Amino acid sequence: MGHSLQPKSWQRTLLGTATSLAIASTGIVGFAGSASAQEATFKVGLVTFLSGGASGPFGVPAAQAAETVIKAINEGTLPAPYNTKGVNGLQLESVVIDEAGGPTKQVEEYRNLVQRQNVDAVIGYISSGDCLAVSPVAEELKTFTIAFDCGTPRLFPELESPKYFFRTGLDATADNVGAAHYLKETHPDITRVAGIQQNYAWGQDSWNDFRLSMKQLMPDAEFVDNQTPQIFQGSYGTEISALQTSRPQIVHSSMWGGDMEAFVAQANVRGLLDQATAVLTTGESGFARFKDQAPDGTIIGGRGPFGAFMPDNDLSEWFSKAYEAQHGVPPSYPSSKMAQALLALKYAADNSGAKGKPSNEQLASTLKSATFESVSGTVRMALAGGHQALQPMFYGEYHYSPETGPELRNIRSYAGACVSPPDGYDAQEWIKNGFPEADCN
Amino acid sequence: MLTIWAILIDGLIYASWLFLVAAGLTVIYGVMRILNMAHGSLYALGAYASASSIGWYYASGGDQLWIAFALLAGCAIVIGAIAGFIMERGILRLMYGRDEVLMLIVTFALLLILEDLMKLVWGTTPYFAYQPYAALGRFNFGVLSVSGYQIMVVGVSVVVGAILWFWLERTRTGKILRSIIHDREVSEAMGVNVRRMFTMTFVIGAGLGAIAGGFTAPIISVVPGIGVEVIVVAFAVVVTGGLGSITGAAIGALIVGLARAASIHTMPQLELFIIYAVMAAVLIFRPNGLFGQATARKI
Amino acid sequence: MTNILKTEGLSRYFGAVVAAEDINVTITDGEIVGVIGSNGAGKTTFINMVTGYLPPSSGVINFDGQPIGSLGPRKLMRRGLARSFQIPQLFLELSVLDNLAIALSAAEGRQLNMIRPVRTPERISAADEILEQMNITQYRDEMVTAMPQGARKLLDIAIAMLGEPKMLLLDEPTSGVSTDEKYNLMDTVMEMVRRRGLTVLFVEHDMEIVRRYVTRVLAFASGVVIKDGAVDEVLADDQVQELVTGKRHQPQTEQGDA
Amino acid sequence: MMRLQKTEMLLVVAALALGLSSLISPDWLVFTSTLAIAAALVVMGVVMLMRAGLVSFGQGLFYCIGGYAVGLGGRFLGVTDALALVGMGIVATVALAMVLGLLLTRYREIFFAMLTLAFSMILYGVLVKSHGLGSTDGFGVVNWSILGYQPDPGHESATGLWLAIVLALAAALFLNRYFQSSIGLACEAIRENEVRVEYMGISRRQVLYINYVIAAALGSIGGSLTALTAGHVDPTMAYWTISGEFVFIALLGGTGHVAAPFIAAFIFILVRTYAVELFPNSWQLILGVVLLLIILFLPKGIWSLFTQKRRAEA
Repeated sequence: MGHSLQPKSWQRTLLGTATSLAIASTGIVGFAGSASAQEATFKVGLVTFLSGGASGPFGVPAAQAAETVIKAINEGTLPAPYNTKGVNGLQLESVVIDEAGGPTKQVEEYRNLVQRQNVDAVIGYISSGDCLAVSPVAEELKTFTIAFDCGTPRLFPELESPKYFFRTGLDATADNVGAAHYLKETHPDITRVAGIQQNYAWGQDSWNDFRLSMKQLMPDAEFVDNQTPQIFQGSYGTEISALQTSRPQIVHSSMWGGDMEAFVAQANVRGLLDQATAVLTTGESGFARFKDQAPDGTIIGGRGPFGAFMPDNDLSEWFSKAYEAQHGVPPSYPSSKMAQALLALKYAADNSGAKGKPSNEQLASTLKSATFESVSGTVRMALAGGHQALQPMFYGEYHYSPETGPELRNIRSYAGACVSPPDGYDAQEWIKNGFPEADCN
Repeated sequence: MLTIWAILIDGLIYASWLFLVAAGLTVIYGVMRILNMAHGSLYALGAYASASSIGWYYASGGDQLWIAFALLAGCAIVIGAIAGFIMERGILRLMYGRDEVLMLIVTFALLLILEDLMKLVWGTTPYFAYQPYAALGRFNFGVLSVSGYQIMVVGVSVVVGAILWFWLERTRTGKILRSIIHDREVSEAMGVNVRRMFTMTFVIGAGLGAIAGGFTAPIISVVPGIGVEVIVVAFAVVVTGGLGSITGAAIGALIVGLARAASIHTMPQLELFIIYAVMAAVLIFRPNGLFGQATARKI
Repeated sequence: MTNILKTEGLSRYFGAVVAAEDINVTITDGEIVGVIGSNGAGKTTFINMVTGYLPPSSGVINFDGQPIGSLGPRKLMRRGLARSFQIPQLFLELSVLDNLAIALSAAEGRQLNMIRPVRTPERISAADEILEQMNITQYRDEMVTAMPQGARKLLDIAIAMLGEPKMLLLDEPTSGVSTDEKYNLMDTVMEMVRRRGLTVLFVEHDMEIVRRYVTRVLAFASGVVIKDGAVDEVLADDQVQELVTGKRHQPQTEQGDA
Repeated sequence: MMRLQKTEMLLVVAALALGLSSLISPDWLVFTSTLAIAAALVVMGVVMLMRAGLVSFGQGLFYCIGGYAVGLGGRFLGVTDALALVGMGIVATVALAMVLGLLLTRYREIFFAMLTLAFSMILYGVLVKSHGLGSTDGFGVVNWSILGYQPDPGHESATGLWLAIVLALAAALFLNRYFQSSIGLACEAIRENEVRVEYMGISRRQVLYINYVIAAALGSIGGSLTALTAGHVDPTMAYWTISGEFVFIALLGGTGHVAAPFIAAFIFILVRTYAVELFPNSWQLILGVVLLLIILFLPKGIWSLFTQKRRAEA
């Protein structure tokens, strides 16, 4: 390909490249050197989407939350019980990495973080694929790692006897079981249910869980259609007509971010949302932006007690204020979830009983089955043998008026034990068998 | 019956959007033999330009729909044209005469660069300029409904198509361009200032990409990465129709649009790869696409 | 003396353009035939059809006793029909030696090997010999792009002669070659032709060359053979002088077969 | 001939050096090197096609099949021997390539690029749809052994690197011969002038077909190694941007020499790693600029820096 160049220019380039390569290599050495010897500070790797479609709604809000919380941790300005400086007295230093690029690249980046950057812990991962790929590596490298957002129910079943890997949020099962419960209570007589999900694992799992739950809770409901547009497709005209032709009363969607907001706006204009009520399992992330584009009564969830669903307590109050002050918008659920993961880290470090820097083992054993305070209330690490949070699921109706702005009405919460399968159950089996051992009061 | 109508309407709507996206791509390829991967980024650029301008307009209390549209189209075209000019003069110009596929990679590099530049300028929070889309309301046919805005987009792409056709077939410039398309060496020999034509073509093509983005912005929420999503689809359309042919792009858009609508209404699970299946099928039977000409070497 | 090439009612149209019409030619073994005609008279079209590069619109071509039917250049080459090109068709970015090496390897007619180097000692010496005969040895390791037109023509023809063809079609061997090179070039080529005892059909614009090297001439004009006979007789013909050797020119139609 | 021998010796030495360095170099570097080698194997395939004048935007298809063969073989067939898994990948790939090749050898330039892209995107679509295989999340690869030897925890990466080195060396030695061979040269000849190739009596389609199938096999090996190393497979392996990355690396290195893809892959992965780390928000921009500079100043890739002199003497 291409054509030969004049000797002069290539000699120049030869020099250029040579020098740049030299710089690069010294760079490597430099890093290898500087990587070690980080005693005074506790170094945490933060992995979240900084590019691509998940960056706007999730990755960046989470990164901004981390910025806010880490600053407060280091200044010791958090409310009790976190009002001590740093984590176990150590200043918290963060390395932020873009989660884009797919699981293989993330495994590589994870190893770089742990083995080259010598981070003491890793917090991150929005994509389920990345969680599934990274968790075994975390165990192999014996590094304390918290997944703050990814929702796949397969995570812990596929990771036999985890020691170092934790998830401080709920998995997608809870979202959809919760949604079904909410429908049963608020829309008892609906019969025609449709769905629209992004065409990838998250969407497919969500629809499966929701369908199975509905079969249990509302056996009369008929599933008239499920559309699976490509992720980041943006324009849903055709899908909307397809849904309209099937005349649903409820449209369930696990779409998130820009896709979800775009779908709502389009479905609203096209009148689909006059005919049917939308149930948006991640709708909260659009709470501050829907304005009058989402019709009143639209049912939205926040993947747990996060974002607008945060209960009133000192921490959530402080967090909402601090976050809005620093970033201009109220925190959405990804922000809260990141905050929760960082608080979990601080909790584990402060209570590890270690002198100076706590070891991965100390952190892990402290967080395992622990109960800690968070922006979402009191969190019990009660699932997956103490490695995953057990939290209530919240749903509510979106209402908007130009005067009062957006608000949530008719909020209902469902105990964690009601929406999450107990250990030892495959999520779908658990639902199919009618939620054994579920405790819904 | 209902479904068939739905398929036709949705297919047409989607096809018109596809044509808007693909037109610039095919013009540029036809004249310059560059398959511009950065076309998607120009689309995104236009989307951001129009979304932010409309957002600003309504935020500052404006409520005149026509001004919003003027802003939408205007900002998109201007920023697209400027970006196109910079890309052509700044980078592509240095690469002319290189292998066709190498140019593909050059534009791939431009795509990477633009993606991040846009992120630096507009950040990552979704831009949401739904007002024009909402303002045009909808038309109901029984349970079916079509948004007025979508119908307008159909109109826009028809107009764009017509203008392009007139420009290429009826104007002097068009004549020159067609001569370049037919045989660059000869037209160069006949004293055509090919480079100037290239700049013009690329700027226009870029503008078209940006317009497509501009008119799409009110429908979608504008986030990083929307550009990358449309490129391959646009490629598929253009290749199906035959590279460098406006008619081809239009027909290709219709075929792909209808095929996709049909699959969504009847078997949604195929939607993800229907476009590629159509492209592959067409290429198997017409190796140069529907309206593409084979170019063999002279001996 | 047997016929090696025989065409019957051979025609080719590009849309409305007549590139060749009702061409009936018989070439016997060992003949050296010149083809003359102004641009667009159908000479190259004729060669392209005969070598299977361009399917005729109608008519039959017999080569070496069998109809070539729909055989392509590759199959015909295997049957012993080789050609050179008006614009030398060489591998510009490869060295001259490699051009010959691949040609030699192909000429051996065996399945191409994917492990043994193409530059076997035998092929190298064979290549050197050819370069010797053509006295273009100095370009051996240059890329073809480094060679002057004349040398490229020679290499192009040399490659055509590999693989023991029975018949050789030369498409304007001297076009683009400076007048002082011309005769050396033709002498070298004809020397090799004679040594191999090939039948040659060559298209030529330069009547001097034609007079000097051929025994028989086919005169083409706007796709038709207007005269076929001994050199002097044909070149003396008024019609030929008006349409061919005269200055009259017709528009290019050879775009078509490009 | 002499130079050929030398190249081969150099390759062996380089391989040994790299392998031994794994004893001292940090684990992350070992891991990264393995991924780089895996990528380089796929890129070799891309380079083979480029030498024949074809650019594939769908080599991810075979990369992905190689990866999934490892994943599925381990998970559903209980095969745990790395070599066996790689072999299964190759078989599956070659079978598919032999079918696709029949069609693809008819296409050139953009059309070849787009068709290859289409096929890999179709596989992507199928995998995304296959819920049993974890859809876009993919699934983990079981612990593997090699010829009965089960690398003990912590030493997988070193073993993986050795495996990669051995396979890559074999491939490199073969390609080095291949590029000098009749078919290898015929590919370049086809790139230069198909008309002449046909008139020489060479079947273009046969040559391109063989070339395509071998390139596919290399892609599969690369995919299998990636899967074994990263311990996870997912459909993104077949997504067109991944194929684009391979083309990127191929251009970076150039088509001049078998060693080029390896050097290029290392540089690419290091540049990307540091870009991601130092400029988490604009690493794509950096990659883009690097790519532009390469194309602008080294149109024949980094390797052209080494060859300028030889060309003159040779």
